[in-house]
Amino acid sequence: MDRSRRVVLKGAGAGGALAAALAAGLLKPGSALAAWNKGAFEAKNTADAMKALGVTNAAESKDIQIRAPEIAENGAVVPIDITSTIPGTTSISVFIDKNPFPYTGTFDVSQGALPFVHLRVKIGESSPVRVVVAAGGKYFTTAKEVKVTIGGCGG
Amino acid sequence: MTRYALTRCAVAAFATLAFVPLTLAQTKPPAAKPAAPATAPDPTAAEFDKFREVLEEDNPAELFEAKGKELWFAKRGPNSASLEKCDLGLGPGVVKGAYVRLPRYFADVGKVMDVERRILHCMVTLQGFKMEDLAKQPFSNPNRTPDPVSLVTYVAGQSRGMKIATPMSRPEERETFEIGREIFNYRAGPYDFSCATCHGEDGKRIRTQPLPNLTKPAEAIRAYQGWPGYRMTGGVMHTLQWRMNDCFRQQRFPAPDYASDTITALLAYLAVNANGQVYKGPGIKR
Amino acid sequence: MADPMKIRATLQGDVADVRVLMAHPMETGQRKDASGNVVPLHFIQTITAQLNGKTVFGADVSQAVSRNPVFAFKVKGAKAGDKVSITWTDNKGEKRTDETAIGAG
Amino acid sequence: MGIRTASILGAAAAALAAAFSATAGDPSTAAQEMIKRDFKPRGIATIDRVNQDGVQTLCNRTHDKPPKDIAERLEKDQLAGIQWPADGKLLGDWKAGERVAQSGRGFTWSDKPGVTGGSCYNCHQIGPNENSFGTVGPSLYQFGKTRGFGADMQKYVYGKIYNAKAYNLCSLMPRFGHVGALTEKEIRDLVALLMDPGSPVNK
Repeated sequence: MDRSRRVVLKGAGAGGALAAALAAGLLKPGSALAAWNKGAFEAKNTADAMKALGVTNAAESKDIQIRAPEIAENGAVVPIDITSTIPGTTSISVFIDKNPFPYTGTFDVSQGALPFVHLRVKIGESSPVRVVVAAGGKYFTTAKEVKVTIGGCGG
Repeated sequence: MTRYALTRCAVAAFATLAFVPLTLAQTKPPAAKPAAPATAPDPTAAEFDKFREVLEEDNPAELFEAKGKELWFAKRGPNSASLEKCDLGLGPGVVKGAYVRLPRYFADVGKVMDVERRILHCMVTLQGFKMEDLAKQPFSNPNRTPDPVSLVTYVAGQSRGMKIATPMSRPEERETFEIGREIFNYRAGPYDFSCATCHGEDGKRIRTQPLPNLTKPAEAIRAYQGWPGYRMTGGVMHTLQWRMNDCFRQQRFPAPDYASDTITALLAYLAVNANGQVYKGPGIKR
Repeated sequence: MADPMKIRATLQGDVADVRVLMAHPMETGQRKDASGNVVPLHFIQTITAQLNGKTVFGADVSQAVSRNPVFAFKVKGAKAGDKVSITWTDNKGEKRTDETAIGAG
Repeated sequence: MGIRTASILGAAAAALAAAFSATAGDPSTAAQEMIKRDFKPRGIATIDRVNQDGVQTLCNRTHDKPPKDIAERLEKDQLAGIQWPADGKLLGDWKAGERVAQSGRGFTWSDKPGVTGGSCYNCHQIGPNENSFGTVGPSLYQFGKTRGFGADMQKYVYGKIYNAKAYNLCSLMPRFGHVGALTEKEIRDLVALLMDPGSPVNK
């Protein structure tokens, strides 16, 4: 399998990305294979997760659309659509602030996919869903609050 | 909302999240006036409805349909036979359209059977499985999906988009329906609950969960096409046998036997009430 | 072995709309089973998608993705009959690849 | 039903079929016989729960529209069975009442004995901070404020929670005191939740 395409937050140009990735420990020198970013995934808050991923100075952007329920029918399955209209979008990352491990994943759209992803996630308590988009060497961000409620007894 | 006192259902829901099972969200207080009458649009339900479509478009129930199809055609059991000769009412091996014509009377056993019961019958008679074994742990849990559950999901999926046409032409079918109606309205137990207590009126809900009025076609279909259903709580596939069983638990009744006459009668009542409506399941449920 | 994925790929213009259902428990490592034992962490970590053998989409994800995961993405420059293949790998090293041909939109 | 089975099946299936065809008479009798046959005790849910008491029988038979005179007699009978607090105090602690109102536990076969809540939010809107409430029963938000804080109203609320059937024979609401689901203290706390001027319900 082709693992050379590793998912990293491709924020900078090729050289810059590599440097940033190295700095953040995303890529181990001497290895073409970057690991699934354990540090970021095990971070207990969004800020630490972003630090582990090398995300800095993410600017608030209106050009990222998050479609998610305001009140989720069930926190075990919350459907989320993310679309970026920022030119040159290379990756989309998702953080659920109030989850014990907020960093939920990164989607690499730099190799022929459109800047869109649909996923379904667990949200343990009402929380902002934060999205970070990497595009043209910069980071952009927006968030949407999702509420989780008590439901009935089984539908 | 409080941390300490959840409904049992909520506890079950959050246990599957397994992150912070006992921490619940802060919710917005309602407007400072009494609740709107039940006929007014319910903003929570409206928000759920908006995302129902999204959830239904990619429903993990399809994974169980695929599994059920594989099981249907596989040579299994002591007799090493497939279920291809199973007669679901439209002749041996006819699966398409069978689900929307069940429960029905089967002359070979002299009784009315619902889909799960008929599949069990085929697994016993064709494949040589033992009913005692099949009835031992009949319901899904996060670690195990019983084969009949996947098979029911497959069979139901083969009637997707068809009109419910539960037969009522035989006296046995009419009597089963009538007994089902009686059981639906049978109030007993410490809380005086019957099925009708929660499912006999329009526009009601328990907590945030809508309660379809099962006595009316347009509402009965909402319940009927939800099952077999992929339940987001726990991420498991359940059939109507489970749904009826768990309703009786919440009714504070003792436990009904799996694949019993009581459940068949209730399902006949429910299916006949949904007659004429288009079946869009298998469903996805909270 | 893990059960097969269910992949649907339909065409809109030259963009393939790819939707995938995966059979996976996505255990958070915090759920307890009926006998009170903690069910160990078990979840998909990486996903890659290829169009006619070329990688076009990838993801690294956590256990916060719902049980029996659902993902959708869109791929440019596709045509009817092209092969879409998707691979997931989980934290136990288990792996599964399934493939489908893009249907007309 | 009168179906004779030319049974070709195993003993279990044949027995089921025979049982099904053995029922005679009206659907109501047939339904009761079927229920008695098919339900089994489980956990704390004993088998006697499928039997109807007088109130249940009358409401089932008349589809919740009992003749007025009989209903009044039975309501009076239910009212006489209410045990009022000996010290006459009906108003407890609304904070404890909120906890009782939230809990939906109790009496199912998966519940432990003695752990029972009021399940109030399952059917009623009550406090302003709980958005996840049912609508089977009327909203109780601002109950005291709109219905009055007087002693008679307190007594009505206590009695209604203790035995709703004493006021409306075929009410959908359980008889929480009558069946021992809630204790005197718990009912008092619920009365406070609805009737204490300091309760958020009345803010």
